[in-house]
Amino acid sequence: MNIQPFPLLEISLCGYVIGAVGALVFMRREKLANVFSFGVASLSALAGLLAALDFLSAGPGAAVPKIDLLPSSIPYLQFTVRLDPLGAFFLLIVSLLGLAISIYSLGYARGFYGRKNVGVLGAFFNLLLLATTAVFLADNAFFFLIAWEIMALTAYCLVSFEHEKVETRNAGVLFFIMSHIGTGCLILGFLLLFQGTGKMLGDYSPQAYSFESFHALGEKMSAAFQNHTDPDLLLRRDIAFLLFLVGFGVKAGIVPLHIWLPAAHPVAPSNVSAFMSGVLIKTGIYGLTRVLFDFLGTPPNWWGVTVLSIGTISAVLGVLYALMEHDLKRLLAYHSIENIGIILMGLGASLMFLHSGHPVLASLALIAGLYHTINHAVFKALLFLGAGAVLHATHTRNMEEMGGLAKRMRWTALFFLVGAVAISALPPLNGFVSEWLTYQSLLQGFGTTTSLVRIMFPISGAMLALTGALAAACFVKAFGITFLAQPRSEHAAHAHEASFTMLLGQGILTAACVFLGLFPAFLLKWLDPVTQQLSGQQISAQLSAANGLILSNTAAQGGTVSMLGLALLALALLAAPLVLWLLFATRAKTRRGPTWDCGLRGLTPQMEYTATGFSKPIRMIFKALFRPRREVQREYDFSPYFTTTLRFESHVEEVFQTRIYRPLNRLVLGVSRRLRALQAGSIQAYLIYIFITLVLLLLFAL
Amino acid sequence: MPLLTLILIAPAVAGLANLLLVPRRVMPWLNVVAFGATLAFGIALLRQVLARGVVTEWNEFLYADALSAWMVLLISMVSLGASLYAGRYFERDLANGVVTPARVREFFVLTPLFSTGMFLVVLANNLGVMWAAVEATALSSVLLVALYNRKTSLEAAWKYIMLGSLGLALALLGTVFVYAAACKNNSGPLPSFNWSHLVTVADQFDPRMMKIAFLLALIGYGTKAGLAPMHTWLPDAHSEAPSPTSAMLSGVSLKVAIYALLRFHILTSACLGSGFSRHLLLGFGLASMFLAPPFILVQRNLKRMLAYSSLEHVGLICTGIAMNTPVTIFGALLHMGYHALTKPVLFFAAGNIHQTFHSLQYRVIGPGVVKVLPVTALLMGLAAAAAIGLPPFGLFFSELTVISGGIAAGKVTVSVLILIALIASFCGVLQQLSRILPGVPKPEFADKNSATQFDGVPAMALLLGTLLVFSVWLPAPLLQGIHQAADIIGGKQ
Amino acid sequence: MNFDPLNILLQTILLLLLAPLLSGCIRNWKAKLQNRRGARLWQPYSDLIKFFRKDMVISEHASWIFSFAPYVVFITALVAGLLVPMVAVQAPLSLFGDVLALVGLLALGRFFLALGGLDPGSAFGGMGSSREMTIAAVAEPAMMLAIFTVAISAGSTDISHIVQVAQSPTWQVLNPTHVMAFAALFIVLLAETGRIPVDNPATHLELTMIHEAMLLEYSGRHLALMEWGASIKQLVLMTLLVNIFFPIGMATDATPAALGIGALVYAGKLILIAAAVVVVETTNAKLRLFRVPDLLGAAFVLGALALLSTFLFQ
Amino acid sequence: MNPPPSADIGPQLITLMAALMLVLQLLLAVQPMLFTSVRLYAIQSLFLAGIAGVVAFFDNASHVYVVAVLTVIGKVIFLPWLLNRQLRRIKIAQEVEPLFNAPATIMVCGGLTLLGYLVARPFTSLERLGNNTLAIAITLVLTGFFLMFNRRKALTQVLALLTVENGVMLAAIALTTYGMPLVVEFGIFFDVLVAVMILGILIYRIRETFASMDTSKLNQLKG
Repeated sequence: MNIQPFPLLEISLCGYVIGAVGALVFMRREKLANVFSFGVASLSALAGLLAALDFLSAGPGAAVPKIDLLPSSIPYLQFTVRLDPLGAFFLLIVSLLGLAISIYSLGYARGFYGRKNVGVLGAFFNLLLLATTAVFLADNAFFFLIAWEIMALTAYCLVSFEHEKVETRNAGVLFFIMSHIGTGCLILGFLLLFQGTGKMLGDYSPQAYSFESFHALGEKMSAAFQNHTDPDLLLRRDIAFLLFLVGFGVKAGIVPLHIWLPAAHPVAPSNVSAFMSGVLIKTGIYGLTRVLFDFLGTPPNWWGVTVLSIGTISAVLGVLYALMEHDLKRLLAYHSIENIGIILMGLGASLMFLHSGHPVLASLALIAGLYHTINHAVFKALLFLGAGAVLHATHTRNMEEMGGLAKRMRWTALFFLVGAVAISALPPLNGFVSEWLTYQSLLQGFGTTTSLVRIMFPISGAMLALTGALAAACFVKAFGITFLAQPRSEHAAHAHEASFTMLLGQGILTAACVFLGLFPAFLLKWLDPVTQQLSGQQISAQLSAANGLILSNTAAQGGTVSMLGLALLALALLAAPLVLWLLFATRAKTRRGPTWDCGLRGLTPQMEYTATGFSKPIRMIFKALFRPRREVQREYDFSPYFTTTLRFESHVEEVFQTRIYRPLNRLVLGVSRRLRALQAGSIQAYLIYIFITLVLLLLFAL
Repeated sequence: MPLLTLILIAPAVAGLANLLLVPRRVMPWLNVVAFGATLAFGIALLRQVLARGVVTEWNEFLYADALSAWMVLLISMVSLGASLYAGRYFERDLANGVVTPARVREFFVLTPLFSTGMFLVVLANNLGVMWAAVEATALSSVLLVALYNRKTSLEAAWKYIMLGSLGLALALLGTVFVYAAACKNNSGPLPSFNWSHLVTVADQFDPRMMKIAFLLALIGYGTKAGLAPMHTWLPDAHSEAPSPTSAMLSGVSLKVAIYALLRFHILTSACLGSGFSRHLLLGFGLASMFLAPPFILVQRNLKRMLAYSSLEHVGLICTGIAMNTPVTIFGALLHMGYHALTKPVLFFAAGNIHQTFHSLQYRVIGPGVVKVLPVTALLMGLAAAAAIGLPPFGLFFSELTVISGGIAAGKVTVSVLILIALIASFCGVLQQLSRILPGVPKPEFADKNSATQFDGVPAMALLLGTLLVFSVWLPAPLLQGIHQAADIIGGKQ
Repeated sequence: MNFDPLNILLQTILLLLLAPLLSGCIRNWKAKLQNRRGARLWQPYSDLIKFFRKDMVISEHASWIFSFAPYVVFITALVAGLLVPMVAVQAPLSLFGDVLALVGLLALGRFFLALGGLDPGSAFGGMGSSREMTIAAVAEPAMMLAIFTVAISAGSTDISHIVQVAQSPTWQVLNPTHVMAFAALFIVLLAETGRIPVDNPATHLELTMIHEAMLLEYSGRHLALMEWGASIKQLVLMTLLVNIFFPIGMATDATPAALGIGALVYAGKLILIAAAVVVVETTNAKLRLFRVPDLLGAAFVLGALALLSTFLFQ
Repeated sequence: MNPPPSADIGPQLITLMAALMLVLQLLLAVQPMLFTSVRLYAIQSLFLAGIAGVVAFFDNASHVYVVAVLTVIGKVIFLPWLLNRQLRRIKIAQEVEPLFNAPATIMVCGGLTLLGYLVARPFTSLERLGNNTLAIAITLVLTGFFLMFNRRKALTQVLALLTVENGVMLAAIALTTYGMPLVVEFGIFFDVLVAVMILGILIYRIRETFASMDTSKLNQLKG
């Protein structure tokens, strides 16, 4: 494959535009709009995918193409697009998911025929893809912010696509407000850098906003950091770090800035939630990586520690809250928080290694983070698509009303199972690979320093283990309650398999999960340019032994693992049960019978274990965090022993919601209401305001 | 070709014609034609200004530099949109029986006069005449505010005229002080009270008097420009006036007042050389920016909310100018333009909503405007996105330009404050509009759709389209013009 | 690190054969300790064969997962077994997976076990799965901490390598780090293999079951595979425990003599650890479900202390 | 310039009349009868015209006569007539209870006068005609302003506004030799006239709709 990336890239960008416009043009004819917009979207995504692969497979040191999309008349602003390794890697993610999700949407959007305008959906979807791609390719902070805001805007419109529900509207607003506050922090952060570059270059030209000059500034700052000169610059750097952490953290959904995420993802159409959870929140990761590794220079230690701890906390809390959910999509949304946490663990560790001067380890940790980024993108999108198919079939998000779908939606069940195994970080799928890398980097981290902070590594490792185990529990619940046993409602009983395109979309992602799990070497190779760019190392060779079949730790004899080998071996070992069967069981017959019902007259769905019940032990163990409330109302006729109706309610408290955000909101509104009294309506008062101003100014002028 | 004269005459003629002979159906079109003409003249004027620096007529009684040309363009554009919108708007009002034909004629007579006044403000050379013109705009617009003759509209008009003319009295005193400061050291009558003359000799003025003068002008014209805390008339007038008038008030009349203030600002900083006027502007600008968001957040009336958002933007413009670097001033002027193109659209949409739902209260309107008036809701959404500063609309660029310029000039605190205020108002407007635009309409409105859903669309589309085009691409002469204007304000001429 | 099919075959057979015996021993000794005669040592073998011979009843509510789970459980346990060195220092498959992979494989087995418990739609199965996953969730971090301690002091996650390092003279067995890590891992072992005080393998009351509750619907060869997988898992964990912390006498080369000694020593070590388990089981009562986390919490603390002490004693 | 022989009389006259203007202003501030207020305003304007005349005479600046004449026609004759007509139409003679009662009003006005002098002090050297004219002018502006929010009746507020106007004119005359350019004077003059007419219209409409002229009833628009 020897095609230049840029024609392809332009094709894909233009494609998105065409798709959006076409969707609006054909708005009135929904079938056409659907096929056109999502068809074009998938083709453009394919082009983007090829471009990214082409660039990454060219290896490190490939020329970094760069063009201006539009002329600009605003000072400082340039619409420059650049394809550098990091950008290309994320371009790979967005295009891969864009492809799968667009194909899926071809079938999914049919569900909106007659209810909603598919054209609008398609148009905004294309725009979202375009904006996200632009975010990954922008080479000028001003342009980056524009793309960033357009992305937020389109995402807002897509989240509130089904705006008839109040829940949806509020979720959309919450998302947009949070995201905008984040953007504010980003603007400030970039402005700080901009000031620095301006000083450095001597003039405030558009150049001062370009990413190269930021990079140059970063080197200057590292120099200052090493020689302990220019404290002012370093202070500004620290402030910038915090601003970026908050700004990108909001988008990535780190605890405690995550509250928009479980609100917005469930209410959006499932293909959109898939994209948001798969790619949109990754833009936060992209930003952090870009800024921390490319712009800000050698980090002080506390950055890494902060990021690592935030990651750990987010991971644990995310999965804990996920366990408490029985709304399928909310559950998945909380898992996004968890996985973002895991990614941040990798990045944080990498920062600490950069600080202590272990570039190889830093690259290892970075690779772990980025690998988990693409993994999470793939399997979380897969899961959301599966949830969408289920939603499509049962018209409910409440797991308690599902069940028995594995028989009715065989393929969806299979795909969802793969996703569940992957996200629970179980071998032989991709989730395990990236977490293995994370573990390895954390373990080796212990030796890199003698300071007390190194205890962070194993502790967060243990927390990672906790997270993994809880995630497994959560997905046993999610898959088991949703797909297994008897249907718990009419809808579930009459569920039907999803359409072909929807299955195809999920199939692609499933294949990706398996591929990334069994053949990590390819991705590691493609990550070489990225690590080369960000930490100056290429370690794919050290990481993969036996020409890529075996994944090995960078240290000598540090431990190796081979998903492919284990998988093959497992297949081979199937011989054992076979032999035993031949030996003893050839004459054993199999019949189907009812489940043991303790002698009652047959089991009813009411007797099954519920999602809430499933997570009860964990709720009890962590009750300090959840503060579960339960209300039991029983009505009885003559004696409490003969209850006629029993109503049971149990709630779990979202600490940050109730302890931070609600009070804050109340405060702001209260203050505003007080201020409202200024505009009391009496002209006398208004005159007095002016009078006082006049008098004060006159006195001030004397 | 006496451009300036034509610019002044065209609307005046239209107004008189409307007063005397024209049948009602024709009146709006007459205005449209007139303002189309002024727009054309304005463009021509811009070319001349770029060619010759300044254009003067009637031996320097009329005077136009890049700044004036820019303002002329804005005024014509907004007035054009307003007249385009007003036709159908008042037909529906007449149908609803909320106005009498006489009042409608009053509107179509006063509006051109209003604009004429504004044109005179930006074209007059003599500061006294400029003052008189500002007063004229106030007087012509107050009757427009009172047009509906409801209790509330009369109240609004009363507050507007009282505060307005009081402020203008102070502004007049300020003008007098300038005059005095000017003829401090040359005995005998001043050769001329023309700005073009004053600005050349400003450095010989009496500084103490200039200070007082600027203070008075600041409060005076600031009242007209709706700077906090003199802004109190603004939400009332904007919410009670007929929507086209609200559009013009918020779209240009505020900025014309700022223009007048700027002329004083230039003189003062030329005279004092210190940051005296800048600091005051900065203070008032920031005050306005921070006063607006809370009111937006707990607002219950659509048009009042829009008015407060105008307060926010006026504050930003002042702050940008006060930061006094070429870039910030450029950004502020750009912001002036973009805001002038955006706000009217919102007010037009509000007008449609008002006429369909017969109220501006959120709780009466309820959710689901998009189902009742799809087109209006769509355009309003776009305009709102622009107004709260989202790309690809220009206000995002201008705001970011102002802030970046501020940072570049090392004014970090101010830039941060601006950003915070902008975010706050963003949250407010978003939260408020999401209460009415999306969703399912109340049953009593559910059937109300489609009959009038395309009314006012041409006007909105015109302004919004212009905004979008100029957001992504500013034609070179315009760009150069704005830069020149920025230099004038920055005192580089 | 060579890849030798023979090794694999041998160890597979060893695992398959040894596992039932081990659980037989434990049962038998327990009975003895409680003054019962108890079943014969090789009772498990005949159980397994019986199960294989029997017909199967599969719940009509169950889906393909139900029949798929037993194979996964069995195979994962087996593969995991191939990752740990038993008699010889060099585990046959250490190249394919380290201790993390081992944990992962066991988790995979548990995952499907729990799904299998949920599939027939009986409340007992669900209850069992829920409890199993909960306990695993609490046990896993403790286990990881303990393993990390060893892995860090050995500088590798490769089990064979750990064992080699552990054999080197510089490694002191009674170093507090290792003692605490061992204690932690032992507690986890009890939890993972469903032993008193965490779970009672011999209970007949569904409400107190954990592991058995999930198997309630299984019969015939599926049940056999499940039981067998469980006992293999138990063998693997015990082996891991003893060989990491007491690597004495393990064969470093493939000479018959070394292997013989290795085998003997290994048997001895297994007997000891099994005895320990038996003692614990007979001297303790089963804990309430919500007391279990406290026990595992203690394990976690031990693990953490172990880490801190490596930190202190370096 | 070389002042004419009787230059010292002119300033004295001016100062005197200015002082009288201030006195009238204070009277205006305290007394409640509306007709009287209008009359007081008329007299005040008359003094203003007088000052203009004096300036014109002593500085033999012919065009300031025009100003004087305009003032007489407009502010002494026309506006009072207009206001009286309004009053007769509305048929209310008395101002309701003001924000500050009479003594407080006097106190405040005193303070404002002080402020006026403070502001004007630096410029005493600049004004050629009478020493305190500027101070008085500023005081007029301030007190007029104060009067505006001290009273509630729409018409009194208009009157107050007009006195502010007078103050401004006085300042114009006092500060600037020969007053402002004629064109400006004209502009200002006609603006004031139009303003008052429009105010008249508004007051009329308000009375029609509210059946009252009490502006404190105009408080529907809040927030």
